[in-house]
Amino acid sequence: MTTVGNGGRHGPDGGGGPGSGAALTLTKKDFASDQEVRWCPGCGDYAILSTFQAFVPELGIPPEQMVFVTGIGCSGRFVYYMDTYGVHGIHGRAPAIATGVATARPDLSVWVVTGDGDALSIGGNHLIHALRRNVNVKILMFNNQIYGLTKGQYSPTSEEGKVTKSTPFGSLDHPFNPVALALGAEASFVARTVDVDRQHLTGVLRRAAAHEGVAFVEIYQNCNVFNDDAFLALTGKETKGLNQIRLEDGKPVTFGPDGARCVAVEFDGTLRIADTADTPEELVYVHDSGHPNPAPAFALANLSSGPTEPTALGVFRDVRRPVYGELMDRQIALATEKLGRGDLGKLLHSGDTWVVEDGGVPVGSFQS
Amino acid sequence: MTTVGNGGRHGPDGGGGPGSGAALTLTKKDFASDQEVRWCPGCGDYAILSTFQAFVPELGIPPEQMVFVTGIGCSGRFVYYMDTYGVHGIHGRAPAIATGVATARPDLSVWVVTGDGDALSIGGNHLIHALRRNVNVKILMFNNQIYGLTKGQYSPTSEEGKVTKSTPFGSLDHPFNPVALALGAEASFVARTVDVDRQHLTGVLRRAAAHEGVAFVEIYQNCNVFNDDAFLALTGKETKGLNQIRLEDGKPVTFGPDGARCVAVEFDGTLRIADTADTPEELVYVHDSGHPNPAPAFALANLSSGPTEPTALGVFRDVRRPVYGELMDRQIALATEKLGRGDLGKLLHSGDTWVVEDGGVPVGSFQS
Amino acid sequence: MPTKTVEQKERVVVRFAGDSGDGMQLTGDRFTNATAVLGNDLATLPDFPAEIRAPAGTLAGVSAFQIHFASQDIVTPGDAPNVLIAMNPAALQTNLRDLEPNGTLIVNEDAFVDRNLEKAGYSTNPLDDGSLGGYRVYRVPMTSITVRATEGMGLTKKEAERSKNMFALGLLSWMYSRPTDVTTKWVEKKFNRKPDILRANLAAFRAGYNFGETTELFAHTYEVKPAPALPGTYRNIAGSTALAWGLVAASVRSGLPIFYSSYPITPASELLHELSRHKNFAVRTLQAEDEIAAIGAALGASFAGQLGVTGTSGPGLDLKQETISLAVALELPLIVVDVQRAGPSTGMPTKTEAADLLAALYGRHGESPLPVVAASTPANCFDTALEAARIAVKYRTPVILLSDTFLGNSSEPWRLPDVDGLPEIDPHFATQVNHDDGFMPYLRDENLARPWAVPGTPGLRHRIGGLEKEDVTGNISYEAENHERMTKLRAAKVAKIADDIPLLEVDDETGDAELLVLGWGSTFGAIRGSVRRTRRSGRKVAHAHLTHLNPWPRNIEGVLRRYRRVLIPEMNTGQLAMLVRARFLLDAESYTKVQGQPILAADMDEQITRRLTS
Amino acid sequence: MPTKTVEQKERVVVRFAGDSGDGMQLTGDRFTNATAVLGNDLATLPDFPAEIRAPAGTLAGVSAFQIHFASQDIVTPGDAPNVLIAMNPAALQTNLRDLEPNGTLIVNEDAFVDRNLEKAGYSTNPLDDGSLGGYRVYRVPMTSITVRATEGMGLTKKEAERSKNMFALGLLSWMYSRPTDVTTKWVEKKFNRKPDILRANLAAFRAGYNFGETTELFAHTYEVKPAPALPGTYRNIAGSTALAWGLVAASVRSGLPIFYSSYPITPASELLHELSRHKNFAVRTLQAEDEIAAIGAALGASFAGQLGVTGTSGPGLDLKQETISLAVALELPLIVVDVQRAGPSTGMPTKTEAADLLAALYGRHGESPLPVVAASTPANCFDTALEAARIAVKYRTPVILLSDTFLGNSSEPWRLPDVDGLPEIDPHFATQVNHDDGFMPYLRDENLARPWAVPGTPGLRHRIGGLEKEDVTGNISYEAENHERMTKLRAAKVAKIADDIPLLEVDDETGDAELLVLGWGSTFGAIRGSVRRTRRSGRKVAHAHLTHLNPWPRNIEGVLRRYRRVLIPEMNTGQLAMLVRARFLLDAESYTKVQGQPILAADMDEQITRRLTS
Ligand SMILES: Cc1ncc(C[n+]2csc(CCOP(=O)(O)OP(=O)(O)O)c2C)c(N)n1
Ligand SMILES: Cc1ncc(C[n+]2csc(CCOP(=O)(O)OP(=O)(O)O)c2C)c(N)n1
Ligand code: SF4
Ligand code: SF4
Ligand SMILES: [Mg+2]
Ligand SMILES: [Mg+2]
Repeated sequence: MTTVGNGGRHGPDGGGGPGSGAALTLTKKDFASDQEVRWCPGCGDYAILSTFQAFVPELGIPPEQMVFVTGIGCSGRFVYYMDTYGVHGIHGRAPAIATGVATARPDLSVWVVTGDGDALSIGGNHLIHALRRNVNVKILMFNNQIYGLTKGQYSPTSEEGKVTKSTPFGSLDHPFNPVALALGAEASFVARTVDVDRQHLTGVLRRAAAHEGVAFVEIYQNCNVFNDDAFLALTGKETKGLNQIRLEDGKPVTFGPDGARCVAVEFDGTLRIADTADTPEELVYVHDSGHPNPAPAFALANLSSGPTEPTALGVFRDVRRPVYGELMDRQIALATEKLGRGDLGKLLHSGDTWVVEDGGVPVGSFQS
Repeated sequence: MTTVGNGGRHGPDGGGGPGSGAALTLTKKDFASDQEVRWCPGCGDYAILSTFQAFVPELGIPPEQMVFVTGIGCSGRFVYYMDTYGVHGIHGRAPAIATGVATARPDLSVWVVTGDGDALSIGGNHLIHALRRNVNVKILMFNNQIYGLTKGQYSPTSEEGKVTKSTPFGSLDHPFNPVALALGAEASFVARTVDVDRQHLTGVLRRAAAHEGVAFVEIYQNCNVFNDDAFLALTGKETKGLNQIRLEDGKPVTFGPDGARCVAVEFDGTLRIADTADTPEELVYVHDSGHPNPAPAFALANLSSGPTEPTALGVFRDVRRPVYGELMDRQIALATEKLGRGDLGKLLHSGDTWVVEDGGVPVGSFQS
Repeated sequence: MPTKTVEQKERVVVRFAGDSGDGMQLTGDRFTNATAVLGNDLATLPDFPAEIRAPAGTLAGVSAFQIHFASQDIVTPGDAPNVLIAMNPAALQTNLRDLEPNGTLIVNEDAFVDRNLEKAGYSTNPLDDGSLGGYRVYRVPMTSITVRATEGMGLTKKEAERSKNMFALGLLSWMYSRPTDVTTKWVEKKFNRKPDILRANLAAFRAGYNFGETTELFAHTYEVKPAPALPGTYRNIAGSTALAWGLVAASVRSGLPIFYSSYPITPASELLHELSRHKNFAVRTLQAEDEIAAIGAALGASFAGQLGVTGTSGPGLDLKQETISLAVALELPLIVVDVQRAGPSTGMPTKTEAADLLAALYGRHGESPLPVVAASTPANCFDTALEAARIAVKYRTPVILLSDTFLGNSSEPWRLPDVDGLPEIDPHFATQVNHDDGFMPYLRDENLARPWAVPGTPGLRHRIGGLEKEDVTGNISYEAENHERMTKLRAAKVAKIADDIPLLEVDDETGDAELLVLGWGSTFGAIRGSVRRTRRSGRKVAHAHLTHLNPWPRNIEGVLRRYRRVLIPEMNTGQLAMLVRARFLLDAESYTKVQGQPILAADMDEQITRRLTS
Repeated sequence: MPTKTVEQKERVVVRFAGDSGDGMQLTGDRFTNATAVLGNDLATLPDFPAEIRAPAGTLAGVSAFQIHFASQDIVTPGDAPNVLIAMNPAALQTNLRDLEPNGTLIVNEDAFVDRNLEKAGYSTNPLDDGSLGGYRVYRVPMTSITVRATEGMGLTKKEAERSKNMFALGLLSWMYSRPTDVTTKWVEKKFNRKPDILRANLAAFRAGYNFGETTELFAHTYEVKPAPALPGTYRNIAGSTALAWGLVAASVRSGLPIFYSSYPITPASELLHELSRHKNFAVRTLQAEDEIAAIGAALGASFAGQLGVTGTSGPGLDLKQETISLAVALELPLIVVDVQRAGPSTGMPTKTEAADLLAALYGRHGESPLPVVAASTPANCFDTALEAARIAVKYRTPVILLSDTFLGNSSEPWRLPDVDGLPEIDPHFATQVNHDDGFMPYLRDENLARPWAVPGTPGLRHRIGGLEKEDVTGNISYEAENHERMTKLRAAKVAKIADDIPLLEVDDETGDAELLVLGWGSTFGAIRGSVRRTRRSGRKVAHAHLTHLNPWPRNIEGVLRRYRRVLIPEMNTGQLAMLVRARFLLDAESYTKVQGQPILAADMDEQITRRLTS
């Protein structure tokens, strides 16, 4: 009926781009496309977009060096609002498409924006493989614990017993803990933050951007239409102080009013929430996102059973591992060094060949 | 060219089956089909099959109550050798098909046999979702760290740098740790064992069978053709004593000659291999597969970086969670109780209807 | 009070259009019920906005509902509306183009304020700038009258305003002489827990009705006489509900529990939503992790002895094809519902199309034949679902059932069938060894169907898979002739279903038609309506409609050859036409419309007229 | 030494058959090279066992290699072998049925012991029970002679026995007067690090040669004269290698790095294996987690400015369709190789078939047109890969390239092309804003292709996706007419490629043929061979072969209508035939063979003869 707008081109003013000079002074405007933003009024996606656009200039990456790849879902619209290169792919496949972009072109800054259904339901396999491969892609998963775009079915992160359009009698599935799943899939960078906390979100994005290799960032995002206030415990004025467990490297993890509560090391191999007063100082867990072993991060991810209880936020894990695209480039360089730059004529003539001379008679000897 | 045999029917002697009487005396023979076993001579799959067939009668389940679902791969042939009901599905989809079988029919004993490629590469998504849902399926993953059936490409569990047909210059991918992945995916039962250790394998199978809900069992399996001796450290006469870390519930985890080495609790949130002599007794990790928190199991899975080093074997985790198929049955029972057994006539007439009488004139009033 | 005259009408098309928040779907629904109870024949079509919740007053947020009602048998929701109710400028902007010339336009004058005009892209107010000259425009201050009518009921202004849709309903009810008690009763029941809202809604409804009666704006009311109808109990039903209920009916008539496993996708999600409400029919619904898992689980359930069903739309059909191919090899009952939408790729998810026919027939690697059926009207979705189940179970085969967005959303009155008269489906499970050498899972019956032996049955243990199977035994076989034999057997089994389906019926009253319109799917209404209409104006035209797209009814060739010309209208670029041409070397013509919109009766009028006058 | 006579032969088909451990593939390879150097034309076909490593001596473990060589242009690996070398009873059991009546059978007598006979299912020794009466049988104790010949070389008996294939090679080399130096040199090079093995192999080879020369068993040797050939450098090449190299060539000729992303599957894995060896051509190979990821990554690479390619076989094609549909919407270059195998479902993974044509053309939801090309001979795989790349890049479109198991495995001599003479492919990246209002990603050129602007290009930032796009701007659009326009534009772009491909050539020497055989894919050799042969015996038959399955060459209709009858042979149930019938309403006849085996020239002889005598 109507041209919904969105997508395609960027207008003539966005056209020039800042070029790729050394001393870039980029602003939020350089990254905002001319497309009208079309989420439901009040959706948490607005906050994330705005924070992202405000943050991204500091990276000093020219917008034409950036590629966004998104899947299908409300979150997938993100791509149309960033005035960079972008692919709005199909449902669940953004990590796969982005793997191609990032592996073909290690010079690009590649971002995936995805939803809890897109990333963890239909796209679960691509996600875990992108993580283990350590592809140089930053994956932002907007977790609203619901299917927004298809109007309100439960998602793989919805709590058990959830009543939705597809589960009028309550859902039966035990949800994923996305941070735990990512850690189980060998992710080298895993973080969690919330849509409305601009500062925390910015901090996490900054760390993710700086990380070499794959970064998985779970962003709790409020879907005010189909799953309003799912994260109230972490965002509500009164509750957030009680429930946000902020992870900061090198610091003992305490939280709550006056740091009255803490994360304690147990001798059974777990981390547990405890009263700081009752916990010997050496048993208060000191955060180290760079720990080579993913076990502490995993334990932090399992402190509670969901965002309605005290929940760890911040960078769980941030370790250096070889980056897939770079490895591939290196392999190509090495092979080229060893074998010489590919010569098609030589390739065709490699191995056993024979020559037929003008008379149509074979010369009868092989050239190998 | 030839009828390869296998598959289809079971012969007339297998025909009767043992019936489903109360006092079953089943033997290995009751579960062995008449099909010639066709793995490469020396393949670890033989040992697993033989151990399984020897073990399974003790469950007292009539063979016609058992269903095997397999994917594509050498491991997939397993289904043809068990004289039960069976589906040889397509590559990677066995957990999905088995989810249907087990959810439709909670009375059946449903087993999936899969390979490292089948389960973790193409089938990764179905695997992690079957695990989180806690579908009542026992998943045996034969991990030979290679693609056998397609003749030797690397798999998602192959070590980095692996030279195979598809990676003549060495693979670039960081492998999965299947136990860690399963734990990250909320599995309620996770275990690891080896093909050639009949007793250990039997013990793990017994625990898996007893577990209510999904069980994920990684079985290290030697592919003597394309990846021989990948697990020598754990199976070799001289080396296995040094490298097998046997997990036993309620016991401090020590291993090596005279238990000289142990698994120690660290204050940084990890478990670590240490010398028993240097480790205070209270810091020697005591195994508890029933721990509600998956963190200790995950830490055990990350003690080392692969089966060439000391590696934990046994049941990592075994906790009770509601079983998907049972939940669904219960929901049906509840709905039926509340709404009454579905009556099609009533359904069709529910809501707004109107009646047209013989003259073709509507009666003009709704029945709701 | 001036006396109003009553004018008789044969058919009317009314469209309610407003903001998503204006409750147009509900208004349409209620008007529909009042119309149904009056005995008019009718058909309806909602038009939802593509956005989840677009900002109020924007073009993207417009929601509309169209109803076509008549004193005669009708078959479509209508083409150009005769009456358009526009609750705001955006609704006017997006819907006006469809209104018939000189049609009736009723606007909520209160909403035509600057802010709304701007959002709708108007630089001047169309109510004032003369641009609506071609219509009969009625400006009604709906919001303010509603607010006044509900004063003193303890509502905030916003709450009060929200009842303006009931005002519109009241007005239209008056205008078309709809009974009021149906609506009144419904409001009372619906809001019995919220007395304030109840009172406000009733007041607004009455205000609208009375406004029509009292104001001098409207000179007359209309009456549309009841349509002749067969005696029976009727309800109004949408295609998606009918399809879901058809599956439930198949379960009841076969004794097989439905196992519906699906991944949400517009417009197929409705089936999951509807079926998940019927757990007391032992319907198992599983929201799978993706489409591949969804069909995998359904197939597993079929192996386990239930009726596996999976539903999706185009992109999901692509993903399911590999498993459908497995089902073809396993020869197990399975129903795959494809509610088609506009493609390729994500396309236009909320728009209709019928371009998956070739994918349904040929979208799998190898030779992988299966039966395909397509529903033709909302109520027919019920029958077609039953028919798909009958074929799937009897022939042990996956069946693809095609519906589309238009069919799924639109609705029509349905004379409720007698449950006991519905076809019975015998699952005919194997319980006995069928051969001297033991159980042979691929020993076929007279229909070429193989035995369905479910786990738990003693003596019939067997293994089946996707590798080629030896005829009869089901053992794996790489033998050349066996492969050819099995390939032919699979095809023959599907082809043989032609013996077991109704012959193709032709609507050709006089028997002397020159042009046959051959349709399939949701074009039924448009074709039937147009054929009848153009016939009345002398065109020699007939209509036949395919429910079975594979195999075709035995008499199809005879039917086609009886006519000088054959026209095949499709919401694709000519897929059925290609098949007909290939099979019969018959120069079937194609009329195609790929606009994400249904083919209209008017489109067909033009196609038919052009062909029969030129 | 008795003097042996030399007999001239025009063509010979030899098949080596033995246990997988017997080295038959290597033997065949070496014999092929010696044959090539002699100047015979040739074609070869290996036949691998389905099992990875079946127990020694079993039927499942038999491995065979067939070579057809001649003094004339030949086109297939041959039908019935004239000579069968059977290294053990299992090899005899599985291959004898193919040997021509009165054909030459050379057996390794030593292997015909009880245990082996039993494994092969013989209850009596066929060498003794008279069952081989219809053949010329030569019993040669290959194992024991080999062991004797290598005595004293420090080898274990087992090691020594392993050289018996070289004995067989030597014997056949003598028999068909093949040069020995080629083989000798190869052995020397291959085993230069293992002198023991080197010596043993040479000794066995010589023993075989001398055995032929000295024993009275064989009365004469054969000579097959060199075939006339165009001057140039030749090599023997298998279809899979040629296809991979064609992609490398496309990279070289376009300057676009190849990004080959694939998931292993028989028989397409060979492409991944081969391409992964050419990293020094900047070929990126990615073994993805599944087929969907594979094509996703390839498409991502294309967006990023490389030449994305993905390869698979039937089951994988099904899985890729949804992403192919996205590529159709994105209008990006992409090559999808489908090495077809026997289906449906897992089917017979090691057997050939060509039944994915309709899936390639129509296997996606919605209207999703794309070009399809098919290779016809092993060497032609090179050209077809280049052609696929040319079309993909020039028209910004996914292209499906069809090959099959038979093509991939068989090989033929290939006159190496001059690299500089290969078609150049200009990626023609967009670098400039193309419109006054900014960059328009869907503003088309004269070929209807859209600009390819790769990330990193300043000023051309844009976003594209799978939702329907507005013409020119690429913005999302749900507008009805736009959708129809875009649907037509996508189709028109593909259809227009017909202007840019060679006309269909007909092999019709005299121009008076009555029957045209229209083929596609790997049937080329069988058709061409048979048409020439049957023509020589007076049949009026012509041959045309389609490389471009979509769009077809412009002249196809004219070509088809020129003949009284058109026969379309296919390794499916008549897929191309259906398309031809639909398009031209032309009564094309179908010959189909769905046995997992190639169509043979003999099959074609029968089909042609039957049609031209009856
Ligand atoms: C193959 C396929 N299956 C299903 C869909 C329908 N679909 C689109 S988005 C979506 C889920 C969206 O949920 P989520 O990823 O959580 O995103 P949100 O809308 O909540 O941001 C689904 C099921 C589709 N577009 N394609
Ligand atoms: C859709 C699809 N893709 C690919 C294949 C080819 N394939 C068959 S088995 C297999 C991998 C087998 O590896 P694994 O699961 O480790 O089993 P193994 O053979 O090692 O036991 C592959 C890639 C297939 N059959 N189907
Ligand atoms: S449906 Fe939910 S997630 Fe989607 S735009 Fe609306 S509020 Fe946001
Ligand atoms: S290829 Fe490896 S895994 Fe497969 S049967 Fe042979 S030895 Fe076993
Ligand atoms: Mg979501
Ligand atoms: Mg494996």
